[in-house]
Amino acid sequence: MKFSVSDTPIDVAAARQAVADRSCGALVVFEGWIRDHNEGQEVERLEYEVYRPVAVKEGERIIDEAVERFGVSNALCIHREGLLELGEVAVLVCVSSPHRGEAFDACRYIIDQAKTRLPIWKKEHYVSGVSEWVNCEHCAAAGHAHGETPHD
Amino acid sequence: MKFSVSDTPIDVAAARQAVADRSCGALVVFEGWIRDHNEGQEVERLEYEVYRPVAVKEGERIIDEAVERFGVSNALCIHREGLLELGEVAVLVCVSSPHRGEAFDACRYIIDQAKTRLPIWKKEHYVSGVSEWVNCEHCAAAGHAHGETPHD
Amino acid sequence: MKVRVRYFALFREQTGCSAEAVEWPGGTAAELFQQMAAKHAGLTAEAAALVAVNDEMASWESTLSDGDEVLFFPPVAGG
Amino acid sequence: MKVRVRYFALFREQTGCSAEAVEWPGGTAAELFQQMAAKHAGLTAEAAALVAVNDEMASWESTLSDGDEVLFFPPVAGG
Repeated sequence: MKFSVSDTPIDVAAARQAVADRSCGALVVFEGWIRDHNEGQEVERLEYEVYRPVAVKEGERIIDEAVERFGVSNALCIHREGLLELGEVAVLVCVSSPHRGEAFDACRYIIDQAKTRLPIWKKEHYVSGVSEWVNCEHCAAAGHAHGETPHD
Repeated sequence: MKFSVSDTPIDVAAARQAVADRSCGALVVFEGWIRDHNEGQEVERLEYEVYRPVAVKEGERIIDEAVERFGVSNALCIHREGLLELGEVAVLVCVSSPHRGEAFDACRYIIDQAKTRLPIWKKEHYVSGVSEWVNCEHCAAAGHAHGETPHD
Repeated sequence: MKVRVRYFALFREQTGCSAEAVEWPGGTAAELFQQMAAKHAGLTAEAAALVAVNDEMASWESTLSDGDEVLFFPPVAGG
Repeated sequence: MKVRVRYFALFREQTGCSAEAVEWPGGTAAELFQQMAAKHAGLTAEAAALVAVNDEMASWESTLSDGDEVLFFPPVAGG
């Protein structure tokens, strides 16, 4: 399974090992962490809702696209679901390849696409006691066409 | 020490931990591994010679440049020295940042610059018994001006 | 025709409902959303919302068939 | 004037020497390299070679001073 959803902490070392390959000279890893703030509010914890049937299918498709487009050897992505604490890994992408250029490009492609195409939502719970579904930063502006400019 | 040279195996998990930061939402890691082949020859092991006084000074400079240019929060780079076996980590770059774009750019900048500016040389020992100092791939072509097009 | 509609995250909270059966004359996914927005006062269209039909991502312009399960996804925010 | 010259990796193997003291009339780092290449038959100039003076990266066009330690780096290949 190249794309998976996990309701327990992501084992980064195991994932890295899973893409290790003696024909590869490069590994690029991206980790998305739970930050202690977002748009001026202090975050206490975060909750991810994932609609697995579509997320997994579309996640696998994104990885296949990256492998085909950039010619990397191995790629995987794991996304968390449920309640996460500060500092936890929310999403992990690992890509290995003979050379580094493709590995960087493929890793970035996968996380950019994952953020705009997968049915995953986050609800931030603030220190103030309030909680809120988070739209991507740029969507707040009315009429923003999603997917044109991937962003955090 | 943001840049360091190690004559023992690189502890990837510890390095990752060293750049962890609750104000950061993104970590990008690059690992360079010893491949089992290079330009058609089967590699058995590899030896890095490092001139530490200049490598460390210039390595720190590269990291400072990356932090200033891309505005990332934390960055480090560790390079191995001495004899390495297949599959070992030869070089590690870790960059953390509030958002992912800068982290990707800074990580790539650091490894690109490290490969062209640091006094580090590798000698490959082939299965055939022969060993050879390795020039970067593109330098073989006479007159190649180094540093213009960073590459693996 | 009959379709099944499912709401996720913000849309579920806006409608107060996670799934419902809908009887309607037929049309596109966008038209169905408009009809549901007329029914549920809180449900508001978002430029970045996505739609899936029978667990496959779909276009808002795709025409629905009898028996389809239509998933309304508010703007996604993974990672 | 007197300078100290150090050779690394391939250059050390080409000259069979890791360091030597050199007495010469003075000039640029590039000129010193040419003189050393004339002395050591095996030492060949490489477009991608680098030079450092007193442990700081330098330009091939920099003028050397008496007592400098000049480091000749063959094309680097880290990572």
